[in-house]
Amino acid sequence: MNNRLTVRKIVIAGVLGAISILLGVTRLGFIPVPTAAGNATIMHIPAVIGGILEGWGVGLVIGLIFGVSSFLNATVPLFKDPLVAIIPRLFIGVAAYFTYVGLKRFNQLLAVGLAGFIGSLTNTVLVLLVAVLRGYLSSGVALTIAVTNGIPEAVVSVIVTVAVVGVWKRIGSGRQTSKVSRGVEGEKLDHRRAGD
Amino acid sequence: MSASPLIEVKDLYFSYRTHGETFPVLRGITLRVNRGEHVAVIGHNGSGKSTLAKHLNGLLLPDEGAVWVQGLDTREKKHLREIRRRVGMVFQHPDNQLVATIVEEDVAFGLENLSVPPEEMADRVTDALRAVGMEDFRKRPPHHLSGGQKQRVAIGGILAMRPDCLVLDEATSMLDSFGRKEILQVVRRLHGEGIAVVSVTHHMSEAAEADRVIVLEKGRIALEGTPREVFREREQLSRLRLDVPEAGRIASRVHAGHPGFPDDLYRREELVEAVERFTCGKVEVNHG
Amino acid sequence: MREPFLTIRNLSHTYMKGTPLEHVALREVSLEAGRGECLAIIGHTGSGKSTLIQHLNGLLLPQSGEVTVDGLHLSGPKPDVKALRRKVGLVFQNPEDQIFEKLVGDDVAYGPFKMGYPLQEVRERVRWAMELVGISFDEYKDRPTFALSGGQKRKVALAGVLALKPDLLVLDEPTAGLDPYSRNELLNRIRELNRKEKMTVLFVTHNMEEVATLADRVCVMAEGRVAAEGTPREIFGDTRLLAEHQLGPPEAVEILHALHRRGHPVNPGAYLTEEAAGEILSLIRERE
Amino acid sequence: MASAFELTRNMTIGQYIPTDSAVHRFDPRFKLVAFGVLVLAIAFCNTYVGNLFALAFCLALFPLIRIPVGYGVSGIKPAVPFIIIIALLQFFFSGSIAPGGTLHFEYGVIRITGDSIRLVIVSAMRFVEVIFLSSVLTFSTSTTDLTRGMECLLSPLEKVKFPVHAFALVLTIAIRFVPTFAMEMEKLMKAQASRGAEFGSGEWWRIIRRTKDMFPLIIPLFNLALTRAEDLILAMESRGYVPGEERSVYTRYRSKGADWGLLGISLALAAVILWLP
Repeated sequence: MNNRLTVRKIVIAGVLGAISILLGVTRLGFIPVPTAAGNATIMHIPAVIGGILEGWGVGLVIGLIFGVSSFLNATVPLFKDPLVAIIPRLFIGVAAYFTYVGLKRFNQLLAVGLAGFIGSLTNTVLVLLVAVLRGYLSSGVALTIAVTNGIPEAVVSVIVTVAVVGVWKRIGSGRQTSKVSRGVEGEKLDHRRAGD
Repeated sequence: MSASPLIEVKDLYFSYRTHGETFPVLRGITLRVNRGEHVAVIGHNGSGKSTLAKHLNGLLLPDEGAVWVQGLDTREKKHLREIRRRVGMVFQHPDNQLVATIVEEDVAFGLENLSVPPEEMADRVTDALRAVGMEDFRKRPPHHLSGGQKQRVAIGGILAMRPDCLVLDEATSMLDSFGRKEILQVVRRLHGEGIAVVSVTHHMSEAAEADRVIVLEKGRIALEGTPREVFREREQLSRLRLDVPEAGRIASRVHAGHPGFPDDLYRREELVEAVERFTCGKVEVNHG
Repeated sequence: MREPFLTIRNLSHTYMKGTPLEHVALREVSLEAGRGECLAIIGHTGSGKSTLIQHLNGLLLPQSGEVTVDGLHLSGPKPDVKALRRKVGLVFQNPEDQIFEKLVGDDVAYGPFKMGYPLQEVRERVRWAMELVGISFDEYKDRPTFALSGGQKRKVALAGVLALKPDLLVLDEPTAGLDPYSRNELLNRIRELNRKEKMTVLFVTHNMEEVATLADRVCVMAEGRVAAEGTPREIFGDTRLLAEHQLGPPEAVEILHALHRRGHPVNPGAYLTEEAAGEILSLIRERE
Repeated sequence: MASAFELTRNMTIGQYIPTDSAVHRFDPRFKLVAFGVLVLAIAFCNTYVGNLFALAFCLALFPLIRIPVGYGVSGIKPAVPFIIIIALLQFFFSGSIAPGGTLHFEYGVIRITGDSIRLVIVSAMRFVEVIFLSSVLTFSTSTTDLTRGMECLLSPLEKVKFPVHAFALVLTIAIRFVPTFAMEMEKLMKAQASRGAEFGSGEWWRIIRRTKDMFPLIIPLFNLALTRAEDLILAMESRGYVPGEERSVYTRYRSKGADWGLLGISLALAAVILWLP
């Protein structure tokens, strides 16, 4: 992927940035799974997806939008500190991009999944790191949050990233027959490989 | 009219490529659009009409053949901005073509791209908004507007660039009948002021208002001529899964019951006039 | 006396009550629909149509007034929304946007699975629904959804709602944005659902051609009120009503209205092509 | 439950309230700089007096932008539980970070020192101050002005090949599409609910299952956004946009004396905050 500025990059960064803001200002950005916070956020996923689809620059800009909007909308005091809210978020999409590019020649889907995982962990780890450096949290608390919050969130991120990018890039995966086809006997199933 | 055409398309071939497969879409299109002319392009889904429209201002470039806008070849990158200024395009989805967060900024977007000096921009934005009847909405955000109003803003953004030709790529298909009327009125007026219009449409009544109709089928021109010449070919049209305007259907039924009545009327006004002629004419005879 | 299938009495709804952004969407609306009827609701954006239909599926609950669907009252303190959603299928505008499964069969099966039916039952429902909208179950169930055309996607989305086997089907702008061919096909399918499967159909539309082909009865809404109600013939025949609410009637009606304005004694409510032609013929013959 | 779907109407992106106060009319570039200066000063202020002073003038800003203080203060309501939780965490566990001052209490990892108590109070105050400040900024400046203002401020970076304009355009597009996507999202939620969807049900420990429950919303939302992006790309190209090329700018800001005054005052305030004992 070359790093020339294109209209496509600008627009994709814009619409994914919009989703990131939207997820932040509504409660849709949270999936109720067990974490220390009571739910996992998916607000960083647009940055991951932007990084995978259009490169690290786009990932970085979406991360910036996510950071600024989480700074402006923060109800958690931690994120009312611009250093905590913004700086770590810049690296989400960048990390996702390099993970994806590094692994995509082995297996597209694996690369996308791991990009989702690494992108999400980048968010957790860097936010907590800056929070500790800025003196909001002790390292013990940070480590606990990293494990209890970061891991489930990264799992959620993998699932969502794979689903969205899989559909968009038409990377074939999993079942090629629908659930209603199962157990249907004597029927020839029409297998049409998705994508490649 | 026979002088240099506004747009000239010659032997245009184009294929889409996705996932290693090639789908030919346009296969040898040759046409001209003259200054101030209104051309309608019709054809069912997949006939290639939108793809053709996107060639007219260099959004897509021909695989073979060429497209010239007033002599400028769309394949030459240095001409692209000038070509796009001369040939403006309005798309189908009203929501997906406005860029800015307030109406006036959106209208100015194209001017900014042309590096128009700021002092001049304000006037051109005002003029364009007035031309599409949206001056009262100048400071509004786009999501407060109806579909028809958004399309008018989109047209305004193009008018501000002072184009020679307006390409409408199914610009009314997402609108309700009211919104459609708004747009058609604006377009009719612009055409009256000398701007050429190319409208890609599903609405046969819109096509009936054009100077010339081009029917596409599988990437080739299947029929071309005045609305009357084209809509007369009923069998071929129905084979292409295309309709005749309702006015035309009514006229032919009247013709069937009363052979003296013309069966090749396609505009509402034409039909109404003809009925007037038939009834009033007789009235005069009766009195005389 | 037989109870009507759907009864709405004095229904009012205000958005964001008690805030500066308060907005009254429905004012004392009363409406009835008999079992097996096809009712069209027309009116402008902001006339309250979509607020009204959301009450039919429990997405909004009555703030005041009553809604009863097939004996199920929705005005009580704890209405059975789940039971209601089995009775009423709601198809939103551009329903193809809501498709999310990779394979057609899975997407259509989503609703029935959520309702907790066993696999066998789900499969039968999916087959039934897909065949109803004209998409072969065997051929399409394992196709990827992204490979479908716009018209097919809309049918799949419709099948996804039909698979719940609703007694009442509510559609918001069912054919908006479709090409004429897909539009006609979809309208025919909906008509079959209504006539053959005896499904009660209620649809919101801006498109008067749609009203003309489908509806038994029309309800015109304006500013949150029911402004008029009647058969399509009565509504289209009312020149003043159409002008007042800026409803663009079918082209045939517009032609007849134009003749009517010029003093010809035609019935402007004759909205079918043959009827309109008949009106004109008798006009011409009368003068002979 | 009915109101669960009313997304668009409750959404606050850009909380601009056009009361047309003097602050509203300041040049957005200067407002942004003043905001930045003050936020930074607050972020580095560790004293009680400094923070009390900052809190006082933040509150005083609300009458200045003609918005009732009560309304402005209500903005921190949703944050209160978090402030308390964080304060408690810091109270018990931050002794190791701020070991200075008298040691009041120690038991295992729990260590309460004079400094840690100050840290708790000061960071809660800082938080409240920044909330007030950003409310004042967003109440008095439209998102369009904010974006344009930022673009102007960053424009010197064009010289080092940083694509400032493209960045501003990304922001504009993002802001432009938030309400559109919110409406689409509302429609999606309703449509899927009609098909029997329930979001976030099932056993709490089944992460995969609960995530997949959100698919009917998330996947169409991303698809919609990416599909719309394709259209928008064409529309922008067709209007002659070429990234990185010379363009002119429609909205121009001209600084007035008052704007420089604003900057001066905020610098003075920042100095006071930092130098107070």
